[in-house]
Amino acid sequence: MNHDPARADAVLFCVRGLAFARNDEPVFGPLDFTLDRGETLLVEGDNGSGKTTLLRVLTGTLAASAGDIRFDGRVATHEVLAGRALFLGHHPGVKNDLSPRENLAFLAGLYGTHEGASIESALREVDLAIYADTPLRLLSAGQKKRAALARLALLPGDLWLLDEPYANLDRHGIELVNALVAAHIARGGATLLTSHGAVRFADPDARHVRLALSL
Amino acid sequence: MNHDPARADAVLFCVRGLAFARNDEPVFGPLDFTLDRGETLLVEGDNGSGKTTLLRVLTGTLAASAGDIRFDGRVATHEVLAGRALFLGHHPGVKNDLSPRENLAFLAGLYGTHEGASIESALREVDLAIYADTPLRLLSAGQKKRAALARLALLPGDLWLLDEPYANLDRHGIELVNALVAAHIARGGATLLTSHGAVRFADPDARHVRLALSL
Amino acid sequence: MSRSYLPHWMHLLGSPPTFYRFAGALRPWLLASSLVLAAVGIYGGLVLAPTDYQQGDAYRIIFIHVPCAWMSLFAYACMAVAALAAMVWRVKLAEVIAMECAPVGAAFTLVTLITGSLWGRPMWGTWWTWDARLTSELVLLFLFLGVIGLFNAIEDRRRAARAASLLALVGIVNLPIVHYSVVWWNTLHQGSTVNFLGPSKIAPGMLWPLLLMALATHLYFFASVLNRARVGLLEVEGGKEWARTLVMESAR
Amino acid sequence: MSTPSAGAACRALLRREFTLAWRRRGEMLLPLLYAVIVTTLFPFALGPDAALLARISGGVLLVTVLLAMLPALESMFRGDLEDGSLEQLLLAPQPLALLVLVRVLAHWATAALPLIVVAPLLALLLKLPADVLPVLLAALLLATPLLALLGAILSALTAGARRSAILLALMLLPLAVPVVIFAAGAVAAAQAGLPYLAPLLWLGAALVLALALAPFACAAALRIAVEA
Amino acid sequence: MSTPSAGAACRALLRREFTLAWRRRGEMLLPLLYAVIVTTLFPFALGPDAALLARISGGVLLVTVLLAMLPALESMFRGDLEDGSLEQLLLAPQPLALLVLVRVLAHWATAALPLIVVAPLLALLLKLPADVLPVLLAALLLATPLLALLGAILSALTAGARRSAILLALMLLPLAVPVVIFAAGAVAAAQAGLPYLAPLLWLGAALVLALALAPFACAAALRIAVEA
Ligand code: HEM
Ligand SMILES: Nc1ncnc2c1ncn2[C@@H]1O[C@H](COP(=O)(O)OP(=O)(O)OP(=O)(O)O)[C@@H](O)[C@H]1O
Ligand SMILES: Nc1ncnc2c1ncn2[C@@H]1O[C@H](COP(=O)(O)OP(=O)(O)OP(=O)(O)O)[C@@H](O)[C@H]1O
Ligand SMILES: [Mg+2]
Ligand SMILES: [Mg+2]
Repeated sequence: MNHDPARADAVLFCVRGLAFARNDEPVFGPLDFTLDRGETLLVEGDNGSGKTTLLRVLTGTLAASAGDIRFDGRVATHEVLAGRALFLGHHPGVKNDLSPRENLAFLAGLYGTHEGASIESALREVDLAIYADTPLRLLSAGQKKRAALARLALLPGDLWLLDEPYANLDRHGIELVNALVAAHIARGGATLLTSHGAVRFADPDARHVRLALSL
Repeated sequence: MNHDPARADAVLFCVRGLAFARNDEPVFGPLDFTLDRGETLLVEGDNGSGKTTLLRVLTGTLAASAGDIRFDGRVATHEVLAGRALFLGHHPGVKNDLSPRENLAFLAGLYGTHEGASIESALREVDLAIYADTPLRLLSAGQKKRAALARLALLPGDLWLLDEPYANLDRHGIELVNALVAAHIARGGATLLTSHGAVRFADPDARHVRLALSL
Repeated sequence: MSRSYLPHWMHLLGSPPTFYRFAGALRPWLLASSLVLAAVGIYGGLVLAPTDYQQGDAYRIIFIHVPCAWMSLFAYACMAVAALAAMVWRVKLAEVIAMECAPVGAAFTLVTLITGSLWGRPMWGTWWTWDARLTSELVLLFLFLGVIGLFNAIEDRRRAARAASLLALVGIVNLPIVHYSVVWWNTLHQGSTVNFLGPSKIAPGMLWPLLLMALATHLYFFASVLNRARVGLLEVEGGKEWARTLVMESAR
Repeated sequence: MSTPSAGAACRALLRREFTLAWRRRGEMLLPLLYAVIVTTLFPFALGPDAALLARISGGVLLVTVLLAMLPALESMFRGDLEDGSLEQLLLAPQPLALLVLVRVLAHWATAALPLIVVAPLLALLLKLPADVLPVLLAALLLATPLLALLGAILSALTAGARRSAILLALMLLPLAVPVVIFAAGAVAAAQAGLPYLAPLLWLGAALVLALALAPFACAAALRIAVEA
Repeated sequence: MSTPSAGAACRALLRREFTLAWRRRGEMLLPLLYAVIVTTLFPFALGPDAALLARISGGVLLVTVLLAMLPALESMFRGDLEDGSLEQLLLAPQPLALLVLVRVLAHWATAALPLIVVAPLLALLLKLPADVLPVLLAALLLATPLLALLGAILSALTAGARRSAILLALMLLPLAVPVVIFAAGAVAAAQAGLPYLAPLLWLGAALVLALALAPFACAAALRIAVEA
């Protein structure tokens, strides 16, 4: 975790002494890391080590118990993050009664789309074109996951926060995630993703944060 | 898939010309395989290739459109399978409002326990001892998965049908599943498990069934 | 899939292509004869039959009401039998027939309710009361509708058919209630007047047209169910080659 | 590795159902509060006319209690279907019909019994004549499990279906009507000082029939439902 | 990559809500059938006395319609919370309060409006005097959105916590009572030929207040709920 206060305001995302405790028992210890445009940060940790919790703190749905989070040099409040951070959690945030297309249309309506991207293209990128209009409840586990991932190919947002994007995906699916991340980085975005390292992550020069089980 | 009619009645589990179609469109083609005590069968296939569907046909929750399934030489009806087959699906079949211990106690009440196994030991085997009494909804994704897996260490049953036992698990978790399967095999049980091959499966001499995407 | 328990003739008829041809051959005869009988019955009922000494001509609605009422029960019984076969042997044909009985039966039930309340206005001075016979008949209608609704609410045709069949079987309980309601409870609705074993409490001049109409409705019921079943079979068996060849022929 | 006796399995199931009900006592108490709300609101809605109130109280109470049951009925098996625990039940070594019966009775005990327990209180609120109360309770004790059993079949049938809720209501309406007619008939008769046994006996007969047949229908319906 | 206008976002949200409601028209129609069942059952429960029926019909109708809304209210945000789409709403670039308001109105349109549409039919079943109908409709048009907004706050508050339903019901009870009293008051007054405007105006004032404040309270409550 190369942490350098000088460029703290310059970097896109900067976390200092971040810690979270659930009724006084620490879930993850004080963390310091920066994440700049074009960078990827891989958060690794065993089951229960606090990856999901960390991401929820970063998105502001959980209040940190110590430390501060800065986005573009400003304290990362809801207003600052709104529309610029893209979150994909264990709970995919898609409706089982809607088709992939309808789900994407809704998200696009809220967040907008980045230039050159369309719902069709996004669905094609995740190989769901043929299932574009099938309600998610009729899709297989991996197809559901792809439907959730499709938003990455459609919505704008500088900072991606992905919680176990690889779960339930087959080999193609995993390469697909890596390709999406690579494209995002190339566009000058930043990505933070979690994994418990059972699946090897492509990007060689990605930096790592390891969370230890704090029992 | 070495299919040998001669020993069809001898083997524990024998599948002949098994096929499933939804409204006349095939999901997986005619399959033949046998699975005997002490054997493991790994069903590999991409997302949407029909692994989950196959398992649900084998458990009898879906009616096959062709072919027959024999268990101990008898047609595998509900009555024949009841209590002898153990199924673990995408939907873990545990209640989020109950603790791991309560969930296990319920399953043990229905299925019984195999000799020498106790709820405590099962929870210890999946490293959930400290979370034995926390409602599942407060556990992490991987911990939930372990709570579901714990039944494998507790309940009797000759035939295990596991749908993606590795999803959401960290390295230890994966080794843990492999250990459980190994023990089951050693006890003279049979295991059929699915995976889309992103995670490598331990047992070297396991046979494979590959499902192709039938579009 | 244990078809083996089936008697031989059921096997024969059970095979869709055979049934398709059989039904196609039988249907026109049934339809024609039912129309002829109905014509005679109507004539006998509305013209020849004597005027009722207390009801005047209002009673003549009996020639529609009663046959339809009987049919509503008969249709449900047929549906239930087919449903049983569908549940036990998983015979595709039985599933189709059970499902096709429902709309026809619902129609008869509806006519019964309508003619009944039309008749009730002059007789009882009200269109509707919650008398046991009327209520149970209404329940019968809801059961038919439930079967139809359930069948259409489930994507997979065969699963839908079996779910709906099960509902049909559950609903059998209502049949004796409809029939014996007049016996078990003191209802506004009159008790059984036509009696096939003993002498009927009805003028012979009224009886024979009534029976003709009853016969006609039965024949019509079979005709329309057979026809609907053929269409239904084509939908279920659309994939099979006999259906495709058949469509080819009809195209040529 | 002997499979547990049917009795043991039923106990395990009951324990699970009651623990769950306790964890979710919120949902469990909802019908209760619902009934309380209705009965407290009625006097307001009708204006304070004691005679009128007393006259309609019996009917109002029955309708309220029976209707307070409906929402819970509708989703009886939804949860078990969605989280996969239904499949675990189907694969269990015990006869499914038995397990289903236990399940339904547990549902009745958690969803309907509380209603019956507070019924006297509600009766008080609605100024129901005291001597009618026993008849009312008897009617409820017969009518509620009957509805629960019928509702179980229907909700099992519609569990996998698309427009499940509307279908359920469509089918439950005609079934609820006779039940209410008999129950209300008994109460009304008692309130008018007439013999009220006959309708209660009819309800009892129907209940016995349902207890004997419903579990099997329900089990069959569930096997179909999991195919979804 | 310009973020969409608030209007566009609201349209997207509305479209989603209505599509979902349509996909689940079952659940959407449940309160409807529910109300229909109640009103059809009442005549049996009370016996066929037209005068009596007409007298209580106004109150019965209001109570029925307002209570038919409760079950749906209770789970207003549950789904969004459990499948994670609530987090997507929170992170959206538009003001949360606005989105929440739209969400609640959509809920009203799908859960309450149908009830109001069938109200005249129900009024017919219950033999409500024709000249009272307009007042009844006005009362419903004011009372239902009011209840929806109040319910939204409470269901947001309790969405995260367990025991949600009971808390909600407990808090909704005191809030629902005055609403029903005013509405029923207006109808009763109209039925008695007295001036009925005042209670309606009170309802209207309360509604305006709720429209202005509830969304913010609701948004705050939701931010708390996701922390659970
Ligand atoms: C909506 C009102 C009515 C309904 C739903 C209704 C229903 C039925 C049904 C279901 C049956 C067949 C019973 C059986 O075969 O077991 C029947 C038979 C009959 N109904 Fe009605 N009915 C209605 C009104 C009336 C009225 C107003 C009359 C004339 C007073 C009437 C006269 C008869 C007669 C004479 C029979 C034949 C009885 C027998 O011989 O079995 N019905 N009705
Ligand atoms: N809502 C909650 N309430 C209380 N404790 C919780 C809650 N959610 C998670 N925990 C606990 O906090 C710890 C961290 O959970 P978290 O979900 O962040 O782990 P994780 O790294 O995401 O694990 P996994 O790899 O299994 O997803 C775990 O021990 C878990 O039991
Ligand atoms: N209930 C259903 N109704 C209709 N189609 C379905 C249903 N469930 C699955 N399918 C389709 O059947 C195919 C096989 O699904 P299945 O879940 O068996 O795949 P899978 O191999 O388990 O995939 P995954 O690895 O993602 O779990 C998929 O194309 C899916 O869209
Ligand atoms: Mg996690
Ligand atoms: Mg799968």
